[in-house]
Amino acid sequence: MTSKNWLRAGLPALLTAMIAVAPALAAEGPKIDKGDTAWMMTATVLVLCMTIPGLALFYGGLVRSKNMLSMLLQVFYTECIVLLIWVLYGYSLTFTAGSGISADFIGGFSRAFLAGIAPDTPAATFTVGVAIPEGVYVMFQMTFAAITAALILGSLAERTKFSAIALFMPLWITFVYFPIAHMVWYWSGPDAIDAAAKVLAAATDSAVKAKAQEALDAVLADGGYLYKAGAIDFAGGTVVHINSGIAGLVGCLLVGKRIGYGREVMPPHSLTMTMIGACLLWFGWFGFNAGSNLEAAGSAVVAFLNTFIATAACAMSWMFAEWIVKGKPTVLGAVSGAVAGLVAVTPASGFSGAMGALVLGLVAGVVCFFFCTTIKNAFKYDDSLDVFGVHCIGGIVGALGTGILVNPALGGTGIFDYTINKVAEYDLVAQMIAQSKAVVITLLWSGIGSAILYKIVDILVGLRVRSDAEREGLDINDHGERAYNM
Amino acid sequence: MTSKNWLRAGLPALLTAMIAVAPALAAEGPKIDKGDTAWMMTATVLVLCMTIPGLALFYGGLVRSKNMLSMLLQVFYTECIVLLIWVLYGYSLTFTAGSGISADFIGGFSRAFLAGIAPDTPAATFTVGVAIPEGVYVMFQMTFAAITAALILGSLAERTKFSAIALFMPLWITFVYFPIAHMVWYWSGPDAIDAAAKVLAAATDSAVKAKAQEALDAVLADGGYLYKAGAIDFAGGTVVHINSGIAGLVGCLLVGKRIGYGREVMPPHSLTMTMIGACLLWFGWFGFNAGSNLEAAGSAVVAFLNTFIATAACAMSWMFAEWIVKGKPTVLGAVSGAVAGLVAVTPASGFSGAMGALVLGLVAGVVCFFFCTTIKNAFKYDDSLDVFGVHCIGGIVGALGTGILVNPALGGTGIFDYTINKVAEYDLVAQMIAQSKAVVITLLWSGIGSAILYKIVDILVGLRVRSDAEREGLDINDHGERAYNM
Amino acid sequence: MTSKNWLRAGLPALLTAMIAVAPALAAEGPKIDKGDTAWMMTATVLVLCMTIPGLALFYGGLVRSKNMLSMLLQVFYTECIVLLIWVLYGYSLTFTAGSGISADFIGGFSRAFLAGIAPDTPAATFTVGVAIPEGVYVMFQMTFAAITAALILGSLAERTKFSAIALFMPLWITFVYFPIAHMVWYWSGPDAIDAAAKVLAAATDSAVKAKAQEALDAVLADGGYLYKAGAIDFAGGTVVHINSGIAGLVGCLLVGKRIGYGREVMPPHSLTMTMIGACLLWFGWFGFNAGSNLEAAGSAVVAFLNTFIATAACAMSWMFAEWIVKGKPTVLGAVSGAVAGLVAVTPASGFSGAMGALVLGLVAGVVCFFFCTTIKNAFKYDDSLDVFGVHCIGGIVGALGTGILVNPALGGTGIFDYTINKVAEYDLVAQMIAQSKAVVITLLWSGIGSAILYKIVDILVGLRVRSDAEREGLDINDHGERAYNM
Amino acid sequence: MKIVMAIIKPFKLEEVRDALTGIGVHGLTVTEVKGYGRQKGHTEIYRGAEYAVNFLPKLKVEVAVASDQVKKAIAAITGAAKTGQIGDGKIFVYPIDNAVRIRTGETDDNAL
Amino acid sequence: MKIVMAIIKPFKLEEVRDALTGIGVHGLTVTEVKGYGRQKGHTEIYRGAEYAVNFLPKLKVEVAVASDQVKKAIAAITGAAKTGQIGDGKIFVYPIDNAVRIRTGETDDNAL
Amino acid sequence: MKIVMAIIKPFKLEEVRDALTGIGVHGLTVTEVKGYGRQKGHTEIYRGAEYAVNFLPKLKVEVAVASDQVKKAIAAITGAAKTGQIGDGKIFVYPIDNAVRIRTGETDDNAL
Ligand SMILES: Nc1ncnc2c1ncn2[C@@H]1O[C@H](COP(=O)(O)OP(=O)(O)O)[C@@H](O)[C@H]1O
Ligand SMILES: Nc1ncnc2c1ncn2[C@@H]1O[C@H](COP(=O)(O)OP(=O)(O)O)[C@@H](O)[C@H]1O
Ligand SMILES: Nc1ncnc2c1ncn2[C@@H]1O[C@H](COP(=O)(O)OP(=O)(O)O)[C@@H](O)[C@H]1O
Repeated sequence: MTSKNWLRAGLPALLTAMIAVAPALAAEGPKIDKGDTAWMMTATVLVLCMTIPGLALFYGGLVRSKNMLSMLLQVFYTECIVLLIWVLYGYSLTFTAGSGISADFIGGFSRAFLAGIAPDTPAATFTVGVAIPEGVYVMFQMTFAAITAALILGSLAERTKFSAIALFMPLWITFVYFPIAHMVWYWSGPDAIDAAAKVLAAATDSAVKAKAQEALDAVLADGGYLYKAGAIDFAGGTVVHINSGIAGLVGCLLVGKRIGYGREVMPPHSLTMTMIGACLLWFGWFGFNAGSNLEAAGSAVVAFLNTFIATAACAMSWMFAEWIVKGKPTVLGAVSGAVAGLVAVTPASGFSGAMGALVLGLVAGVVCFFFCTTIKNAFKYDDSLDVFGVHCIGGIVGALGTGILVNPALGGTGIFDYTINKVAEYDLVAQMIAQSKAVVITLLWSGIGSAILYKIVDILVGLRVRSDAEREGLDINDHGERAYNM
Repeated sequence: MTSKNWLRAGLPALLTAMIAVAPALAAEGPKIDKGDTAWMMTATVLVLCMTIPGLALFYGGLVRSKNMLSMLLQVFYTECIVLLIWVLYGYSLTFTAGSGISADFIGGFSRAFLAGIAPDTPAATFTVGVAIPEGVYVMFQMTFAAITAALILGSLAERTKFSAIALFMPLWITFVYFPIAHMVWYWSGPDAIDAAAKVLAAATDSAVKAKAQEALDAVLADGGYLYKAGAIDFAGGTVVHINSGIAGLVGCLLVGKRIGYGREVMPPHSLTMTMIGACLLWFGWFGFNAGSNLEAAGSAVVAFLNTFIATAACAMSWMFAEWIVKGKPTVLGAVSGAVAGLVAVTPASGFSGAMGALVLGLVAGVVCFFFCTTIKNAFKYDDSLDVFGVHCIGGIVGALGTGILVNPALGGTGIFDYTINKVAEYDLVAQMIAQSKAVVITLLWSGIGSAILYKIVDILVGLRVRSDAEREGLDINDHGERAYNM
Repeated sequence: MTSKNWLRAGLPALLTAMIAVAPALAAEGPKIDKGDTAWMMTATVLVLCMTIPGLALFYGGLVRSKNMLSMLLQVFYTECIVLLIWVLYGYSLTFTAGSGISADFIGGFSRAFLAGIAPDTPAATFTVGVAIPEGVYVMFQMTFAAITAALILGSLAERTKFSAIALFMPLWITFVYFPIAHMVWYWSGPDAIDAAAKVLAAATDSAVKAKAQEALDAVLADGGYLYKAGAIDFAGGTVVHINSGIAGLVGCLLVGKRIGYGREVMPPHSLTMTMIGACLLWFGWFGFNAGSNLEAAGSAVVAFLNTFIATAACAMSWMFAEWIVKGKPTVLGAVSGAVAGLVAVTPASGFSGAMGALVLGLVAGVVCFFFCTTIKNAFKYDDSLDVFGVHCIGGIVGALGTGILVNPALGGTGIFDYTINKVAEYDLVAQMIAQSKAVVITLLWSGIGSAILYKIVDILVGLRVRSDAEREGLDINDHGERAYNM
Repeated sequence: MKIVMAIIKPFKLEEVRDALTGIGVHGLTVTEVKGYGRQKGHTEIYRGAEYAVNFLPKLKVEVAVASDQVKKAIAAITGAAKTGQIGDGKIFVYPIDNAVRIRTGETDDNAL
Repeated sequence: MKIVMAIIKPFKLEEVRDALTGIGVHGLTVTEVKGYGRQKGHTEIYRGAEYAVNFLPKLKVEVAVASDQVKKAIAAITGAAKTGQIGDGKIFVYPIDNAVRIRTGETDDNAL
Repeated sequence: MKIVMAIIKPFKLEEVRDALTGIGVHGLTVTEVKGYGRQKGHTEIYRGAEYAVNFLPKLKVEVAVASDQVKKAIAAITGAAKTGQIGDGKIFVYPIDNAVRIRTGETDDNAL
C-alpha cells in the first residue's frame, strides 16, 4: 500500500499509462499484504488465548475448587467442538450468501468443509482493494464463535451436567449464534459495492444507469438483516456479548439455583486464577477488537487504543464505586470492571474516539457494578458468574453507546459509505433506532432460541446433576478427577 | 510483494525496461518483507512460550507438589542452556554446510558464535526471492532445539538428579539433536536451486548444459541425509517429537521406576496448571507450525488452520474414547488429546488440507489414548508423563500421515519441486518409504545415542537421587525450596 | 520499503523522473508499513502482558498468601491509572516539545487528551522516511510508563496501605517518570534532522549555509537533556529500571521493615506463580526491547536476539553462582537471574552484538546475586522483593555496559549520526561520561523526588497499615477478600 | 469437663455450628480431616492410572463443654449433622483435666 | 473405649491403613500435621534469606477401638509405620467416654 | 502422662515452640485449624455477595508431657502465646494412657 500511494502521488507521469491498464488491474482483484496477514494470524491466536486459558481461568477461579475442572473442561470442550463445527458448516452458514427469504438470516453451504478455500483465496476487508487470505478470516471468526458459546458457561456453573453442556453447545451455536452473526456481519464487502458504485457513477445513458443502479442495489441487498438495518457492531457487542449474556440468564433460570445459594459461603476458590484469566482476556481482546479491523492499519490502532482506555476506565470506575459504596476496593471488582469495559467497548472500538472510549468505560463500570450487586440481589436469580450483569448489560451499554460515540463531532470515525466513498452524514436518531433494533432482536432471538434448546437438552439428557453429586463437586462426579492434590 | 505483483501485472509497458535491469535485480538477492519479519518475531516468542511457561506448567501440574519446582527448574534450565549452546555452535552445526562424508549428518563451524550475521543478513525461506533476517531464523530454530530437549524431562520426572539433567542436556542436544535436525532440515534453499535450475534451462549448448546440470546437482547434494531421501517434516514430527519421545523412553527405562509406582496414588498435584500449560502449548504451537513456513503468507495460514483443526479433533477423539471406555470424560484426557493432536499435525501442518488434518487428529487421539493407557500398563515402564505415548507415537502417526495427506488428491499441497518450479507428481509408495526411513533413522539415532549419553552421565554424576530424597521430594533436596507455602 | 529499494536499484531509467517529483515526495512525509504496524501492535500487547499478569504474578508469588491479592491489585491498579493519566496528559508531557528553560526536562500540553492524533498520523521511528501510526507509539510508550511505576511495588510489599499506593502512583508518574523519560527519549526524530542536514549539505552560499546550520542546530536542540548529553538507552535502563529501583529503595526505607523481618520465616507463597510471572516477563520483554526499535526490521531482530542471550546467560550465571556459593541451584535464583539479565540488556539490546550480550548477562548475574544476598543482608534494609538489587543495580550494570558494548569493535552497532547519515566514530570516554551522567541524574531525580512524594503521601493518608492488619494480611484488611479458598 | 469431638460431612458445618450456639456453646475448633470408613470412595482416573480413593474429606469439630452439657451437645450435633446416609460421621467424647483461656489465665468452665 | 492416635510419616499411610483393616478396624480419621522433634529439618534458601525449617510434614491417624483392641492396634501401626529411622513418630492412647454414630445414633462399640 | 493441647494465634507458633523447648520439651505436633469464638471475624465481599467469616485461622499445638510437667507447659504456652487481645486461644489438658515411639517401641516417658 505504501508503495502504491507513493507511486500514485509521486509519478504523475505514469498515471496516463495506469489508466490504460486499469481493467487488467481490476481483474486481478484485491491485494494481500503480508503485514495484514501477520497481524491477523497474531490476532487470531490472541483471541484463542482469551478463551483458553483466559476465560477458563477467569471463570474457574470463581467457582469452588470442587468444580474447578468441570469449568475448565466445559470451556475447553466448547472451544474444540465449536471450532470443528465451524469448519464443517458454521463458517459457511455465517459468511456466505443464503438463498430466498432466509438469506437475511442465514447463509448457505457453499463453503461447507471449507470447500474452495485455497491458501491464497482472498477475503475482503473494510478497505477497497485490500484483502487477507480467506483462511485467516475463517480462523479469526472461528475464535469468536467459540468464545461466545463459552461465555454462557458462567451462568450454568457448578450444577450443570457435562453431558448437557456437550449437547447444548452444538445446538446453540448452530441455531442461535450462526444466524445472529450472519444477520449482523454478513455483507458483500467493500470491493463489490465500490465496483458497482463506480459503474453507476460512470454510467451516462439512463438505461445503463438504471441497470447499474439495479446491480448496486443487488449488491447492497446481499447482506444480513441487521447489517442492512444500519446497525453497527465493530467486534461483537450484540453478536457476542448480548447474545451470550441473555442465553446465560435464561440458562440459569432454567437450571435453577445452586444448592445453598444465598445461604452458604461460596467464595471464589482462587482469585489468583481469576486475575490471570482477566489479564489474559484483556491481552487477547486486543486481537479481538483490533483484529476486527482485518488490517494492520491506523484504523486497527484506533480500536487497539480504545481497548486500552475503556477497559482501564471501567476497571477504575467499578473499583472506586465499590470502594465508596462497600468500603473496600476489591480485586474481583477491579477485574470485573475491566471485563465490563472490554465488553462495552467491543462494538465501539473501531468507531469511537479516545475520549469517547474513556467516558464509555466510566459509565459501563458504574452500570454493571450496580447490576451485579443491587439488581441481581433484588431478583435473586443465580447467574453464578454474572454473565448477564457483565456481558449482556455491558453489551447493551456498548451497543447503544456506539451509536452515540461514532459521531464524528464527538471524535468518532463516522460510518463509511462505500457507495459514495466517504464517511456518511451522522444521524443520531436513525442510528439509535438501528442500534436498538439490533439489541432487541438479539435479546429475543437468543433468549427464546436458547430457552427452547435448554428444554430439549433437559428432556434428552437432563440439565442438572444429582444433589449429592453437586454437594461433592462436579469434578469427582462428572470427570473422576480432582483439580488439586497438594 | 504486493507492489511487485502489481507492477508486473499492471505495467506491461515497463516490462521491457525491467528485463534490461534484470541482472542488477538478481545481484541484489532475495528481499526481506517487514510483514514476514514481524510474523517471524511473533512466531519465535510464541514458541518460547510453549516451553516456558507452557511445557513447564503442563509437566509441572502432573507431578506431585513436592517435585513441582524440580520440574520447573529442569525445563527452565534446559531452555537457557540449549539457547546458549545454540548461539555458540549449535546453529552453525545444524544449519551450515558440513564437510566431507559427515556433511549429510552434521554442519560446520562457519556460523559459530553467530559470526557473520549482520542485522540484515538474509536467510532463505521456501519461496524464491523471499528472505527473512538470518537473526530471526537463528532464534526461531533455537526455540525448537530447546523445546525438543525439554520434552524428554517428562519421562525422567520425580526421580532424576538435577545435576544429571544439567549434564545430560548439553550432551544430548549436541550429539543427538543437532545431527537429526541437520539431516532433516538442512538444504541449500530455494534461491540456489531455482538459480541453478534456471541456468540449466537456459543452457542450449550441451557442454554448458552438462556443467549446469553438475552445478544443479551440487546444489541439490548440499542438504541433510533425510532431506535428500525425500522425507518431509514441516515443523518437526521426526526432529522434535519422535526424537524426544524415544529419548524419553530410553531414559525412563534406564533411570528406573519411581518409588511406589503402581502401588501408591500419584495424582497430578494441579490439573489447573496442566490445563494452563496445555493451552499455552496450543497457543505457542501456532508459532511453531505456522512460523515454520517462514513467511506471513497463505501457506502459513494453511499450517495455522491445520493446527486448529487437528488439535481440536484429537482432543475430542481422546476425550470421547475415554468417555466410552472408562465412563468419564476427563480434563487430563482432553488436554492430552490436544497435545497429541498438535504433535501429529506438526509434520503435516503445511502439507495437509483441512479435512486431512481433521482425520489425522481423530486417528491420533485414539491411537495415543490406547498407547498411554493399555500398552503402557501392559509393559509397566514408568514413562512418568507419557512422553513416549504422546510424542513418539503421535509423532510417528504424524510422520506417516504426512506422507499420505500431502497428496493433492486428498486436499494436500503436494511437494514443491524447485527445479521445475511447480508441485511434483505425488507418489505414495516412494513418499511412505521416505517417511518411514526418517522415522526409523530418528528412532535409532536418538534411541542409541541417548542410551550412551545416559550411561555416561550415570557414571559421572549418577542419574538418580537417593531414595529418601525421592520420598521427601526433589524440591527440598535438589533446590532447597518448596513450591507452595500457603 | 522492499519495493522502494527495488525501484531505486532496478529502474535507473526512472530516476530522472523521480528527481522531478521529489518535492511532491518530500511533502508527503514518511511512510507507514503495515509490517511495522503489525509488529508494534504485537509489541505493545507483549509489554502489557509483562505487567499484568507477568509482574503481578512474579511479585505475587513471592509474598505470603495473605498478601497475594494486595500485590495483584496494586499492580493492576497501577497499570490502569498510569494508562489513563498517560492519555490525559502524560504522553504529551513526555513526548512533545516543552517551552523555555524547562524544555530540556518536560514537554508541553499540545497532545493532552491525545488531541490531534488521527488514525494515520505518523510518528517517527529511527529510520529516515519510515513512520508508524502515532496511536501505536502512544500505546507502546504507555505500557512502559505503567510497568516502571509497578516495579516499585516490590519494595513496598506486604505492609503499605492500598490508599497510599493509590495516591502515590499518580504523583510519582507525573513528577518523576514523565520528566526522566522526556530527558532521555524525547528528540525531534530522524526525518527532521535528516531534512535539516540535507538542506545544510545542499547549501552553497555562506549566508544560506549559516541559516541552514542554525536550523539544524535548532532541530538538534529540540530534545531532552540526557538525550542531548549523548546518553544512549535503547529500551529503558535508566528510565525504567534505575528509576524504579531507586524509588523502591527509598520507599522501603521510609515505610520501614515488615513486622518479623529477619526473625520470622517469610517464604514465597507460590514459586509456581513466580515462575509463571518470570516467564511472562521474558515473553513480553521481547516486545519491550525489540519493539523499542519501532520497526520490524533487522535492527529489531538484533534487540530480540540480545534479549534471548543476555537473559539466558544471566539466569545461568546467577544459578551457578548460587549453586557454588550456597550449595543448591534454586528456582528463585534462576528466575531472578533471568530478570536481572533482562534488566541489564534493556539499554543495550539494540546496540550490543550477540557475544557482548552474553558477557553482559554473565556479569549482571553475579553482580546482582551478590547484591541481593550479601550486600542486602549487610545493610538489613527490607527491600521485600529486591527491586533495588535487581532493577537498580542491574540497570546500572546495563547502562554502563551499553556504553562499552555499543563499540563496533566489540560487535556493537555504534551510534548512528543522522546529520552525516552514518555511524559515528566511537569514543569510549565520552560515551561512559554520558552514560554515567544519565545514571547519576536518574538516581538523584528519582531518589529525591520519590522521597518527597512518599512524605506527602504519608502526611495525607499514611503509608503503613496498622500492625494487626499487617499480621492478618492486607488481603482481608484492605480488600475484604482472600486469594485462596481451597 | 469434656471435649465432644465430631467427625462430620463438610457441608454440615454451618448447621452444626448453629445448633451448638443454640445450646449456649460459644466456641469451637474445626479441622479438615480425611475419613476412612464404610462410606465408599470414588475412583479417580489420570490417563492410564485408576485410583480408588477411600479417604473422603470430613471436618472434625471439637468443642469443650462442661460435663453436664455433653448430652445436649451430642444431641445438637447429631440433629444437625445427620443426613441419614452412610458417612454421616461419629462423635467421640473424652475427658479433659483442665481448660485455660490464654488471654486471661481463667481456668475450667470460665475458660470456655 | 480408646482412641489410638499415631503421628506417622506421610508415605506410610496406606500401609498403616492396611495393617489396621487387617485386624478388623473399619474406620479411621487422618489429619495433616507438622511435627517438631528430634528429626532434623532442612534449610530453605530464598534469594538472600536462609531458613531452617524444623516442622516436618506428618500425618496424624486417629482410630477409635474397643479397649481390648488397643494392643493389637498399636502393634499393627508400629509394624507398618516403622522405617527404623528417626522421625518415625509416636503413638498416644487416650480414653473416650463414649462414641456415637451420627447416622443411626448407635453408641459405644456399635458406633465403630 | 498428659497431652497439653493449645489453640493459638498462628504467628505465635515460633515463640510457643521456643518457650516449650526452653522447659525441656523435645517434640510437638501442630495442626492448622479454624476457630470460632468470641473473636469477631471479618466480612468478605465478592461482587454482590457479602459473607461474614467467623472461622479464623488458628494453630493447634499438641504436646505430650509427663504429668508433673503439665503446669510448666501451660505456663510456657500462656506466656508465649498471650497478646492480651481477644482470640488468644485456649489450652486443654487431657490424660493419655500410654505413649509409644514407633521407631524403637519405647513406651511412656521414654517415648517422648
Ligand atoms: N474407628 C474409627 N475411628 C476414628 N474415626 C472413625 C472410625 N470409624 C469411622 N470414623 C470416621 O467416621 C467417618 C464416617 O464413617 P463411615 O463408616 O464412613 O460411616 P458412618 O459414619 O455412617 O458409620 C469416617 O470417614 C471416619 O472419618
Ligand atoms: N512430646 C511430643 N508431643 C507431641 N508430639 C510429639 C512429641 N514428640 C514427638 N512428637 C511427634 O512425633 C514426631 C516424630 O518425633 P521425632 O522426635 O522427630 O522422632 P522419633 O519419633 O523417632 O522419636 C514429631 O515430628 C512430632 O510430630
Ligand atoms: N468451647 C470451645 N471448644 C473448643 N475450642 C474453643 C472453644 N472456645 C474457644 N475455642 C477456640 O479458642 C479460640 C479462641 O477463642 P475466642 O473465644 O475467640 O477468644 P479467647 O481465647 O480470647 O477467649 C477459638 O477460635 C476456638 O478455636
